[in-house]
Amino acid sequence: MVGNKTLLEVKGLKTYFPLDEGLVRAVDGADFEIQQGRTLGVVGESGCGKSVTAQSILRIVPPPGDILEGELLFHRYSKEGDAFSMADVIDLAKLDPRGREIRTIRGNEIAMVFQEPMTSLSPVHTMGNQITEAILLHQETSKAEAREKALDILHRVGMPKPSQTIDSYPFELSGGMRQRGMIAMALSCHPSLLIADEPTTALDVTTEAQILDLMRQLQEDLGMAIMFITHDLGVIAEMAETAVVMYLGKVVERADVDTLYYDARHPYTQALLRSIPRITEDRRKWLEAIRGMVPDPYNLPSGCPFHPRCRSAQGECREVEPPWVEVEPDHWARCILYADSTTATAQG
Amino acid sequence: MISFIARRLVIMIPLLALLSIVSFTIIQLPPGDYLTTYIQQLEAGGQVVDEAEITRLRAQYGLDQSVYVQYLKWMGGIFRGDFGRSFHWQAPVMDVIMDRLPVTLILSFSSLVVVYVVAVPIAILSAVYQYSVFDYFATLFGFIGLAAPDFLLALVISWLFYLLTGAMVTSLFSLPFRDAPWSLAKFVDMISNVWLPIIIIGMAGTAGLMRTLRATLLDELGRAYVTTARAKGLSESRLLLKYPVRIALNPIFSTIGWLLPALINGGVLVGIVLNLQIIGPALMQATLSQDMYLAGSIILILSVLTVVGTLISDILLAWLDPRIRYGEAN
Amino acid sequence: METTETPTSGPAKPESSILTEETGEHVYTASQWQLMWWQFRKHKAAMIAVVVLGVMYFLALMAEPFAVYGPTQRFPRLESTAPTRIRFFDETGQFRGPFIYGLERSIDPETIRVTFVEDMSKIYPIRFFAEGTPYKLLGLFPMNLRLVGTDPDGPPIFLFGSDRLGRDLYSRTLYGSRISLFIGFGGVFLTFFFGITLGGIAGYLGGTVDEVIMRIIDFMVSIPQIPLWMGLAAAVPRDWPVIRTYFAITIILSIVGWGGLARAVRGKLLSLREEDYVMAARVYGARPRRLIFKYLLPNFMSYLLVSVTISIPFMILGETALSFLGLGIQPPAVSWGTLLRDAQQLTVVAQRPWQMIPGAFVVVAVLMFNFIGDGLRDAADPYARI
Amino acid sequence: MPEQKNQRLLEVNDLKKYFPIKRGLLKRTVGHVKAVDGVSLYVNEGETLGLVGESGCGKTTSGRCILRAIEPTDGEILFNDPDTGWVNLRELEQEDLIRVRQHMQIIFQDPYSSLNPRMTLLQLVGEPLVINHGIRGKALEDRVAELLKSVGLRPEYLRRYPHAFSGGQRQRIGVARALALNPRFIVCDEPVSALDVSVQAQILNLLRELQENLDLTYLFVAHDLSVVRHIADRVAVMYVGKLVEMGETDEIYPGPRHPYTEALMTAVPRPDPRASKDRIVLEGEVADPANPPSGCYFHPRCRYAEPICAAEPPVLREITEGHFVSCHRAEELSLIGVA
Repeated sequence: MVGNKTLLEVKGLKTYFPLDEGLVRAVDGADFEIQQGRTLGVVGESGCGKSVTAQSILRIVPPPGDILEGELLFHRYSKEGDAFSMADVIDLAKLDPRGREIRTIRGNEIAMVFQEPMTSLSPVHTMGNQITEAILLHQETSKAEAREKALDILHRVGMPKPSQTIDSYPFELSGGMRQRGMIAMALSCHPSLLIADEPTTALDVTTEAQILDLMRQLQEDLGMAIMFITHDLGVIAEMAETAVVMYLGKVVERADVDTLYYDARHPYTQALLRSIPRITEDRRKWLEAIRGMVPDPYNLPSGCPFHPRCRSAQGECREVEPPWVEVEPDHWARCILYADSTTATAQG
Repeated sequence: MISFIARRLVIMIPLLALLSIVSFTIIQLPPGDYLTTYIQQLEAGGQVVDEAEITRLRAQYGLDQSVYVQYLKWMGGIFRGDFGRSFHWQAPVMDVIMDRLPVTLILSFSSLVVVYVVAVPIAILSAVYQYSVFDYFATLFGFIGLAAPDFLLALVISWLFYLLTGAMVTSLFSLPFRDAPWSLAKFVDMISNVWLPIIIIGMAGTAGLMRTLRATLLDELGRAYVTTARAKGLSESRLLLKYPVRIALNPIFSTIGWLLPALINGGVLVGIVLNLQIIGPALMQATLSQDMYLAGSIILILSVLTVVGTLISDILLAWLDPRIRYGEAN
Repeated sequence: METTETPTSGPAKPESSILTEETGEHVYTASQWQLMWWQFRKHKAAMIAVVVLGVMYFLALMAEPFAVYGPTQRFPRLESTAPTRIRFFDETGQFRGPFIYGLERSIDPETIRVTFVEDMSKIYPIRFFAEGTPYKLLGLFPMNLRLVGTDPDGPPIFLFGSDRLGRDLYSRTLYGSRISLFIGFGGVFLTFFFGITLGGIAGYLGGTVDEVIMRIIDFMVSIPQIPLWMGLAAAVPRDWPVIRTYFAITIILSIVGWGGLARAVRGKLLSLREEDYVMAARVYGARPRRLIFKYLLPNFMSYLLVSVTISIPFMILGETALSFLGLGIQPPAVSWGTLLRDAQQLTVVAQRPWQMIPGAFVVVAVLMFNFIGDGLRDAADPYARI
Repeated sequence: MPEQKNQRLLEVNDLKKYFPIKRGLLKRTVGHVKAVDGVSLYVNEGETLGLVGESGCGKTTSGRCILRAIEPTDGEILFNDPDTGWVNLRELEQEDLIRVRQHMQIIFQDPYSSLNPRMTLLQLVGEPLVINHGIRGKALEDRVAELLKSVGLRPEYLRRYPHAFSGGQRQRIGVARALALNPRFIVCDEPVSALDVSVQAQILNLLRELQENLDLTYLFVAHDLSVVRHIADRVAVMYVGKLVEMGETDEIYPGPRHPYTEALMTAVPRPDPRASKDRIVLEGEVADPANPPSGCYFHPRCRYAEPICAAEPPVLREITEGHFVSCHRAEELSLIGVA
């Protein structure tokens, strides 16, 4: 049963990197929810903090980065007959990143698929070895059983000739096959949440289509929720039900996908949608480019970080941190334009 | 893989022939021959040298023949298992070498073990706790180990040992055993003396290995596949050993073949300082006194070991790293 | 299953980069060498090493005024003297400025060993830049000022003790640093000449030439190094003048090194050749000569600089080892290696431990070069981390 | 040269680039990677030809071979030199090549590798002028400043090194350098693929603006079909070293005639949640260019394949005016495109 049950709530997440050169606020205010069995898209340009958000959830933020503030409420359900009932809620942000508790969640309840399947897989271990590792770690099975399970999941992800590829090394496989292997590895313990960090960015468009199809299919079969991180607005439109847009560490807008693409409120989302070339569009139409460039992470603009590039910027934007406003039911934006909105709340 | 090894073996044949010529040439480089050196020594000692005697010796050793003939005769002998006679020791070359081989091997092998046992754990800890006090000291130790010539280390350590205990390590054997034939008692005596040379020879190697391994490991620790493994829920220690350490160790294990010549040749300088009865100092002495068949044979054996060692390394590397294995196999 | 936890070792902390740390026009218009210098400056050990080596090379060049005696000056009846103790207070505890006591030679009737005892009744003050034996500064200017000295009638000052012929080890160490410290440059120069030329030709031309050069290098590498060295060094006639021996040793030292460098140069060239900006230059008409000198070599220099700093200590160690074995520099010329030759036997060292002091100079010099190499390696590619 | 070519600027016939595969110690050649395997195309003056395909299909190699930035194995590269008329680049000696190539330049994908980090902007952009025209001093500075202005960079940046600039700005420097010699023809090799979404549009607009103002002709190599649709007048599609389809953009996007083009077009995820999700998902993997299948290289993945496709390699033929397809069944199939 897939219902409107919250699986993960991210509230006011802040993950900072205190580097010698200064403090990098990689994630500086992220608020969103992931529903059980649904797909949340996270979209943004490089350096916007979307990957660090994912790493924060799994508590694998590379040092010296650390979560400073915020809650990551992970809801666990137990299955009774056909219905799920809430078992407990755990705040991932409070766990010891090296402790046993987070490790029983990693790879088991929350799994992750990375962008570059070549570098993200160990070059000197076979696919089978790397897949069974997670199974053996989280489930009480024998090695033979784990291998059976790995074969089964490889079959499920459409890996050609699984009984052969299970003993192959990653470099012997094509990019698409490696990514299938990566997905098999992530799904081997039937996680309730799959975080996919740009899983198709390194792939060619026809392979990307295969992988996107596969992920949709697997979601239908296995019922896991997906947090899909990408910079490609096209992929989000296809894969996600709801989406958040990030810019310089902040979630600037959150809505269901249809609303986001047809009724975006934040000037950045609007500008982004106007600036991308579309395959269906009339040739030779001029694009509306966003002026300027993404600022240096050590030297962020004051106030709203988007203000130097924003067409609707007002004097205040330079000083005032924009509020996180619910502009419509279930449609949030972080912009001063909506500050007087009656539903405004003061978060972040 | 088999064809790869076969090809390598075929190429080794002309290479070894060339190496034998080079070995022979190296010994011929110093002007004169063993007898001229010998005569000089005698004359320096005030002795009169009989011309006829010299001519006789020259003919006896075959030194009156041309270099090419000498080389061919020597090579011919080698194919029959005869490496020639040592002038200095007045014995077949093989006997001189075999006499020293056991000690040499024990010494080299144990110091190698010391190197690995010490360097690998230190490097791992040093990389994992990068910038810690431990890392700082390990790095300093590594730098000094690299900077100090091994003979100097040998001197300083044995001097300190002397200051502390009053005992002087000047040989692998206590006096009664120096010239005695091999026996259990002699072996036991050697064991009690051999540890200091082992530590000294090992220390120089430790520093180098530690620095390389630490650098590779730091590289590997930052790789994406480590994050992947962590995201699976592996504990840090298991993750560390299964992935980065395994991969960082590959190049090190695979170069074990290169150590083959070092097993024979290791510790020349330490050997001289500590007066060890191993092959290295014998080679040095043979080169200086132009004891040509002894020196030539040792150099030739070393060359062969180098070539064979390289081959073993390549095979090991292919065996340890599937990327290379399959790259060749296709 | 649980074992003790090791700390997280995620992606290494991004190395600090001056490009992000400092901003402003001076950074934007900074050339490669400036960027390298800014980065290098942050490596404390390397900066200390620069100062230490600077002092060492200065002392080597200026050995005469800083040495107390000439390199071969002997003090008969003062053989194997321990380092002289410099005192400031006399027996009564009264401050007298730096001075030394007189030296009394006596023979132990039992062991028949010569011992030296301080003669407390005679006090000789130490004078700085006192007149000593005459010399020519830098081989040009006749002078006779020495760093320290006593009155002509006083005993000699042996800061590091004297050797078995009664020569001052401190002065000899200073003179010896000339050969030991500078031999690196000659060797490195030759190594680089062969390495860059042959590696460059192989890498730039490619094809058959490349194949042939690479095979030669492969062969060179399979010749056992130490015997090759020993054989070559033994071939150098003992009676050659110092200068000629010096160059011979230099050549021998560089014979072993060039192959590795040539390989590295070739590899680096091959990868640089693939850079898009080199292709762009060819497309807009840059001819081979310009490509090599304006595009390839400059991008190569920092890399070469690192190689130089890490090959010099190799040369220093090589000279020391060869001379130690008696195969390198021959007496009466002095180098750290020949000085250490006197300390070859443990029995000697047990009596005159101060003979190991030149070894400390070797270690320090090599250590400092390694520190600089380390710092340069970090700074060599200031563009890598942008 | 034939008259109908008078509006053409470039014509490539049967271009081939084979990379030898060497194995073993003796480096024997055991086969060839046919990166470009008989590509024929033309570019008209003032237009943009988009060259698209997936990674490894040979599009970048083709672009570089056309400039002889890498040496082609075989084929004809005819260029209409404004000074001397048609020349075959393949037959030129070095000095002639350098002269002709002043009219042909290149912009790269990687904004980092494409700029020499040891040169200031003045040197970077000025080099082509120094080499070819010997311009120096104030004249050079003025000209470089002017070029920088034309790509939207401040002329005060002359003394800066590339490390002072972001990816998008670096790409502008690359464009300024390509423009220095007033070329007629520029190979744009994935010029926006390495850039962030919000910067992509700036560079695309800049390229179009320059084309209009300076009457430039582009060969635009890219894998992003949305970008190509936006910028190209005509498109050429490559698969495993061969051209499978070429024609007007407005014709090919809505009505592809080659099954591979169809799959490629429909596979692109569209930034529109309401868009139709009709798409052809290809089975299997791209063929290995060292060991391609028989007949039509695409046939093992093609859902319209018939026995002839495995037996005989199709030839590129003109099925309607200016529309070239290399498919046995081009006329009979009705394929989906993107409208």
